[in-house]
Amino acid sequence: MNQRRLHRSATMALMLSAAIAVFVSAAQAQTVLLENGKIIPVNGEPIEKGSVLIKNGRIEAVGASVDAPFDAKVIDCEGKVIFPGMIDAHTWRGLDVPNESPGVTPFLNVYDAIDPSQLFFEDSLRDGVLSIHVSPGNNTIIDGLTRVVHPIGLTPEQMTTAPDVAMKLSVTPKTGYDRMRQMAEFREAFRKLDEEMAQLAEKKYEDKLREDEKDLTVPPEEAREKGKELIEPKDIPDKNRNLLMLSQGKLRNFVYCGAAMDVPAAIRTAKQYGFFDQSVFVLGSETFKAIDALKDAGRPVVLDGNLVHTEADALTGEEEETFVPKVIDDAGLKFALQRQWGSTLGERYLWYQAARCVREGISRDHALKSITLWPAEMLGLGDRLGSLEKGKDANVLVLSGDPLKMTTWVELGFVQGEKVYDKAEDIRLNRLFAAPEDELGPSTAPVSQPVEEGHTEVHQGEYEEPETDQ
Amino acid sequence: MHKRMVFTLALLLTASVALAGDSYAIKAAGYLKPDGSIEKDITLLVIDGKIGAIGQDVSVPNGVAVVERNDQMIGPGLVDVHTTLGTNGRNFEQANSIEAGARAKELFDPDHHDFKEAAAAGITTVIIAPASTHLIGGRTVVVKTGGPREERMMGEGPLKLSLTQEAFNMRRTPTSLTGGLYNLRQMIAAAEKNKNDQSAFARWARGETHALVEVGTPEGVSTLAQFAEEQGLKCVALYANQAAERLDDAKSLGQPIVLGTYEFSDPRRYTRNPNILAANDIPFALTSSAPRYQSALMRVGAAMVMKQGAPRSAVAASLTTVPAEIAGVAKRVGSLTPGKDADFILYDGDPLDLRSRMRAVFIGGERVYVSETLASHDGSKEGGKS
Amino acid sequence: MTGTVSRYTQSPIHPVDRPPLRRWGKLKYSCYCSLNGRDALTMRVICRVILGWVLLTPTTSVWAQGGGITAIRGATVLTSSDAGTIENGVVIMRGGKIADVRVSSGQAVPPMPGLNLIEAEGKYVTAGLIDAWSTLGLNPGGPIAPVATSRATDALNVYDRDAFADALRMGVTGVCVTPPAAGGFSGTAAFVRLKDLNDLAGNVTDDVCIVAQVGLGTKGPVSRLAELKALRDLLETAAAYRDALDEYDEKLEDYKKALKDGKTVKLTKDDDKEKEKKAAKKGEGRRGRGRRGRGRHPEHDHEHDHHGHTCVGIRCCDEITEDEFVEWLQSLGEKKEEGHVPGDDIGNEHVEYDPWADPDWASDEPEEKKDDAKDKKDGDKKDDDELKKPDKPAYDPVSEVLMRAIKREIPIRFEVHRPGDVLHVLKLIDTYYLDATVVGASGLLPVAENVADAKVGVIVGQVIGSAGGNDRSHLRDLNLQSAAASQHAEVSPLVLSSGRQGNGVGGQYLTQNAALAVSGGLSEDAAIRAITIEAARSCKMADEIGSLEKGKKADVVLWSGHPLAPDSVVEKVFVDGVEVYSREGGQ
Amino acid sequence: MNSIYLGQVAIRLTAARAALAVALVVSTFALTATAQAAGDRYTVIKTKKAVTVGGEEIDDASIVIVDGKIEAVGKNVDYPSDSIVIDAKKLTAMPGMINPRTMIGQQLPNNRGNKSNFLVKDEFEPPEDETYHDLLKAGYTLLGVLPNGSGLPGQSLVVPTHGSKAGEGVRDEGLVRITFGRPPNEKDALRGVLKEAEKAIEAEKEAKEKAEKEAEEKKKEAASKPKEEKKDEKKPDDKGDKDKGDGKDKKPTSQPASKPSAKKEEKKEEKKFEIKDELKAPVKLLKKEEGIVALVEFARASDVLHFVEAIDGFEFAQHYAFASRGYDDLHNIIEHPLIGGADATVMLKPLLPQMPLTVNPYNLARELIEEGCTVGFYPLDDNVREHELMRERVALLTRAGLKREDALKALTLVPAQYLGLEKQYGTLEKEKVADVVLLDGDPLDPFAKVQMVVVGGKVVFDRAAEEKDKR
Repeated sequence: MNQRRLHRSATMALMLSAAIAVFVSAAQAQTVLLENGKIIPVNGEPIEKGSVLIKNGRIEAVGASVDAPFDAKVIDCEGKVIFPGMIDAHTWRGLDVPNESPGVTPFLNVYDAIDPSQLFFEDSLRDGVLSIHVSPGNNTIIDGLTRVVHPIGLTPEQMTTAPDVAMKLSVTPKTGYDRMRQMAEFREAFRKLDEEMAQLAEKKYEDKLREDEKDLTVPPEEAREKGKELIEPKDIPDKNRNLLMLSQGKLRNFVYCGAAMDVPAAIRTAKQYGFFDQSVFVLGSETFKAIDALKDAGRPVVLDGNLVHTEADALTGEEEETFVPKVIDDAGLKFALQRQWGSTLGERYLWYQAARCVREGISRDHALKSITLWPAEMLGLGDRLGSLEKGKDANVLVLSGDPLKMTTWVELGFVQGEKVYDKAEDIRLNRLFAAPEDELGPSTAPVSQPVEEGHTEVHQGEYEEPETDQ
Repeated sequence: MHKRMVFTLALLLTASVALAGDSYAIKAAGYLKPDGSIEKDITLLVIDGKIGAIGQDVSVPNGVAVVERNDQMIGPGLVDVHTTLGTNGRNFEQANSIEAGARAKELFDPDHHDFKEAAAAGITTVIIAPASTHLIGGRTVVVKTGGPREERMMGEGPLKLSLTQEAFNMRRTPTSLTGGLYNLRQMIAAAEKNKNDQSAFARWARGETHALVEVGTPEGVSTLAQFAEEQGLKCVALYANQAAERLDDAKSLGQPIVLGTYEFSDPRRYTRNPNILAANDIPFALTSSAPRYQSALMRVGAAMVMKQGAPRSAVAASLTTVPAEIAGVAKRVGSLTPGKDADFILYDGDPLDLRSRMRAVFIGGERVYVSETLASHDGSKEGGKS
Repeated sequence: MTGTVSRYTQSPIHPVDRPPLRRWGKLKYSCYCSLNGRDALTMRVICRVILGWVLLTPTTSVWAQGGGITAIRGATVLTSSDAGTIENGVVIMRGGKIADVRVSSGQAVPPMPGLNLIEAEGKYVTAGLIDAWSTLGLNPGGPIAPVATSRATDALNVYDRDAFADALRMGVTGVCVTPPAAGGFSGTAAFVRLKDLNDLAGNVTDDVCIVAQVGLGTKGPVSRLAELKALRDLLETAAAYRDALDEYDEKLEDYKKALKDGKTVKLTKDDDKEKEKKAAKKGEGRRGRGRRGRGRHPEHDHEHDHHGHTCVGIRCCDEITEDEFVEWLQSLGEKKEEGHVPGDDIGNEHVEYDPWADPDWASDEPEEKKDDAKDKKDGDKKDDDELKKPDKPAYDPVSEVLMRAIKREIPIRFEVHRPGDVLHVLKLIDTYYLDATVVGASGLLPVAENVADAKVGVIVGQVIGSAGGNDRSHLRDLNLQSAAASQHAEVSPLVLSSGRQGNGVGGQYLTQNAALAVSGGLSEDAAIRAITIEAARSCKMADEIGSLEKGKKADVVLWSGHPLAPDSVVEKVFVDGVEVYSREGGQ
Repeated sequence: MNSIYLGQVAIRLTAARAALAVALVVSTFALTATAQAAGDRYTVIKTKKAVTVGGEEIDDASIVIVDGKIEAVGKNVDYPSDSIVIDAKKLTAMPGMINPRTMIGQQLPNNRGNKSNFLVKDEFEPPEDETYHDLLKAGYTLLGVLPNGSGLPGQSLVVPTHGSKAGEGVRDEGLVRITFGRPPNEKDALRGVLKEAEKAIEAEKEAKEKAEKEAEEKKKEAASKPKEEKKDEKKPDDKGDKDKGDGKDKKPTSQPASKPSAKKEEKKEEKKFEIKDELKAPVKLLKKEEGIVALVEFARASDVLHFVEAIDGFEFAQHYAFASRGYDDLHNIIEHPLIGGADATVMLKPLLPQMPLTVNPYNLARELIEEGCTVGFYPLDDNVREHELMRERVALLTRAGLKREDALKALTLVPAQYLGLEKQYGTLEKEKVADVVLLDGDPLDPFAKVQMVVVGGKVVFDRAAEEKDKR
């Protein structure tokens, strides 16, 4: 009997991944009307009983009453809550190896490291996190480009919501480095970039002269200045392309500051090399001590999954606990919460982190925004994600209750208008909630019943139209 | 030129002391009283290695040589309650954790150069203790670091125990603090039954004498306090450098606390502890833990402690009277009182001031150390104070 | 603050004697008095009156500036300047500067707005103490691998306020934070003025000096010599680099002049290929230059310079560098057609290269220089008729830093302990004509006179340390002697400091160190100077701080007794004339 | 209000706290002042809501306490006018939580084999007051301290967390720990112990009979050693039994058969009889005496089967209490009569394990309960932090389908049952010991904090007062 159960659960897992494949490939976006639900649009007042119309992968309308086209599939959300998909503002989960061993690798892209088969994505889907900003890890100096993905799809391509969103940097020393060397590497990387670009400019200018069969008549500085305008995007070596964009302030960037003392360094570096206006600071739990510097900087921040910082007083040994988001919120900064991944506690859920913030005195509005709209804005996707508004991507959740309530589960999840999650079809949850005898049929069933049959019984009809487009 | 002067001066000095024979008097600028204050312009009369008299109006008997040291001050010899001088590491017993019968008396080499170093740092009386790697290390011994040979051994000191991590390892029992306490309880119960047992352990177990118990962590202080209260024991907490974090427990022990060894790298959290203990009327003693640390650190520690705000009286006591009390030799050493041994130090300034150099150290009236560079300073006044 | 919970609710210790620190949320910090125009005017009038009281002869320069006045009167002033000790003196601070230091008139002064008069009879006043060699507040956050391009500022934890507050509490107002020691050049030190513990970063002076270490720990003679050699090689490279740059600058000037005169550079289509060839040659050339570095492994010259260190004597090519990585990536696509095997250019050179087969490697520099010169001449002759663009020497970050020392733009410090090593270092200093100081110097005694002759300053670390057993055993007890020795040998200047502590502690025990040095034979005056003006001088800050002199920044400490006395405590600390610490409750 | 609402209470709470603090402090002072005299006086806690666990959840309930016991719980209950009133009208009351298996304060050496005569009581080293205080702060009022070791290492001690000193416990005997993690050794060992105990019972019986019937002369004769014989006889018998069947339905039938035969052969050997110390507990277990509980622990599900086999043929105490150490595979034997269905009390760590070889979580606690088990929870380790997290962990299990009432019971009543203290502890009901924990929210709201703990009418922890002290 034990074996039978075992076998079955293993097969179920397989089936689920198959199911995901099916959802992804069914690329035709439907027109769906979610009606009668309580709508929490995040950027506006909640609507007690309202409807959300999803069309062509976007939110067509949100309101108390919405005119729906005749062909819309209507889903009654009576007693349910309609909420935008939550956003994980920064994580290295989902990558097979989070960091390359050389510290300065601005030419890399997480695209090459995303592993769609990781359970992380499935769990994110189940927990309502519909956009995940996958970024290189913190053990780096200047790392590659990041990517916003949705947790559904078989390839990084299919999963992509927005490519090459930002660059990842870290001022906290990489393994084997100390702070001084970390910063020395920063300086050297940008100095080299400058030099190489200058040389390129000079060469371009000379090439131009050569083409026009002219002689060189200006000193090097002038040649460089004149050559600058001649540089075309294709001339820039791949190695420097991203770093150049960064230094020109054209690339969003996430800078990791593990300790308070790293914050001023991060701000200084960002300002010095011209990418400050696009910076988001990823903070360790101790960094709240640098709140003045952060406040002056006024840039959005991503908080550590561990929301409480505990420290013993050097003099008295007394332990002090500080609730970090409160300090950040009081300073008026926009922040995003992270999940404490790997924990067996509630902190592994985004909604729980937000609920905790509310409990510690942060306004509900801010707490909700910190898991939806603010991270979207940080990622430059404020016009696409993070709230229920007309024209935004239809990343929508239907929840069984209030998003900050302990017993709430995600019932339905839509990514770009497609239904990608249905709790009723979530095999793992079905198994979790099933009565002991349910999941295998009545326990009195004869032992000789073939295992495979049991499967078809359970799953028949769940995924009826596996239309594959590809 | 210079060298010749050194020679002459050195000759003069030795001559003067030699002249004194068994009795001599020293006129000095002042001396450090047990309460930490300084009485000025005094005469110290030494008779047969003991202090005959000390004070402003001491009449020097005829025939007794008088040495003029009007630019110098006298301080009592320092007493260090926890050293392993001259043991050459022989105080480790690998097999057993409980060595109640061990006697430190038997394990040190009285001619070891460690003693000279200690004497040069002004430490005239020390307790030599078994290592801290035993639950019960055995009985300590109190010795002088120099002086007349026959008088060096002052007798046996308190029992030494250790409740630190070091005392327990997996290769022998007890392997843990709890096991250790369990064993102790049993041994104490046995000792209480047998009133005739006069061993050091039995006497401590019955609450008749005190013992040195090494604790280390603040938790250790609490554990010790509870245990002492439960069993009615007298325990001097050793190396309880954070005792101030367990003030109530430290108080309930009813014994002085031993602190050490302070260095210039210690964070303030440790060095401000004596200050708090003093404010709460808990006496404390400082130790140098020589030879693991330099003997000279004893005075440095005292200065650091004073800089953190500990009162002079407590700091003075922590180097002299309190450790003498712990060692059980308060009747003989620890202060410059008539009748006590003539263990004293000549300083060129306030004995508690780090700027003052030790000019000479005397034990039992005998000079055991004289500052090497003394002459050059006497010669050119540049090194002195303004 | 929400969520602030103590686990030890009944802790007996209350931090009463802490300097004012900002605890999160509330601001409790003294600031400059800021005055608007009208107030300033009235102020000026008042000041004039007050000064009349305080001084016998008011100096115009004193009240020419705005701002309030703080005067400490009646104390013994240890000026650390030529004025020496002033009994019953008065120190007047105004506008962040010391307005005057003189003997007090002793006249009574009525209370006046804007005047902060501190009666300090029986007390002492000194300039703010300076810890010239310290690791206070340093948090490298990883295994220490400093390189010449490191900067101590980058590892300075400005939020370690408790540590800085402790130093301030002991009268320290300036700390020279040096990069941790690891042998070789370990970067540049920073100077922090403890002006505002909530804005330490705003009071940091960077690049105070370059720091190097020789023969730390229990290294054997061979590795110590290797270390010294490495230092010398790097300096040599830097010198060559400087020469190359100078040469380039010269050529560039000529080139520009020629262009101005109407000459032009002819560009041909073939230039491209030629350039490539040149580049290849250049690579070789670079290696060739490396050879000049007397015994440097030719392989380990420039490839790794972007890592900030040059690997002398240590083979570290196992690590694939970013450049190699990129080159390899690109080679996958491009070079294949040319029959290039991926990875060809990464490891093969090591295999092919045989240092013993290379006769140039061990040869002396002058010969090579001659060869080079010849080459150049030949080259010049050939291209005489045609104008050529000069080639800029490849950037070398390490040499960029060391070049500044060679040009005497920035002082350099050698931490060295053994007498033999000291002599070696003195020679090095002499050879490259460096503005140098010897640091640590625990074994100075036998060579004190040599140091004195070399006119090299000495910074002594901890005067006493823990005893044997650890790897700093050579520091034991020797500092005490060296302090005395330095004085006897009249080594000037002598600086006392807290030295390398490793755990971020430092500065707190500066006065006790000085007191011990006094007991070792240093005069009290010299000891005070060694932790004030001489310390400032060693950090090139003596123009601004370090002594109580008119016009200097008002870093002033008021002591309850003589600073070196065991029971004297700091009563007040002023930095830039602002009271940053006050001992509450008095005695 | 079945569900836990995480959001909105915070602000109201802080506002209320000031007022509350004053009220609490006043009442605390009043209490301490009159504590001695108040032996027979009434104490009344006025609450916003009482989660009684045993019965219903009562809004605006008052809890009346006399002599340390609960006199009444209800909305409108009468109490004398001079009663001490603890105003906790903003707080929710629940019974004190119980940690049934901890090593806090345990001092015994690592016992092996049958050391069931060892009592934790004798060596209990009370933890620091701080630890006690922090446990109270986490809502724990009772600890079941386990003896250290394997086999039958001794008997547990149950101590209250409000400052009990060495040796003081509410229960110090009769909680026999049995670990069962290495079947080959422990099976034999356990069987051996039980056999010896059985023999001892027989011998005792005989001795008694003899003493009653015959004169002292006969005692001298009786001396022989039939021990070995008996062992030889029994072993093959047992093995045969087990190899044949699953042991599902077998247990009841097999035992009476083998017993009588063994009895008769031993008859003659006794003289003056006294049961060995270490056999006393097993004997009591076999005699099913009142107040003896076997706290059996398993590492794997298969251990349960082996255990059944090991005790086959013996009549064991009627009350088993399981604490599963590994439990990841306990679902495998969920239908086993000893687990599901039986009156076994199973203690688990409040985690959501995954099906072996898969990543599918399953709610073991819920499934066991649905099979008819009684399930309780114990903290993951002895850290105070884990105690604080218990309510959160259990709340996460309720999210995964565990019923609220089961969850609450699992923290209070079931551990009490496990320790044989269900008559005194575990609910807020009449006659029970008045261990009342007052929270500023629902017990299963992970963000709710314990604000006050009242034991026997005395306030032993008061957060507001402490925070005020700090300032």
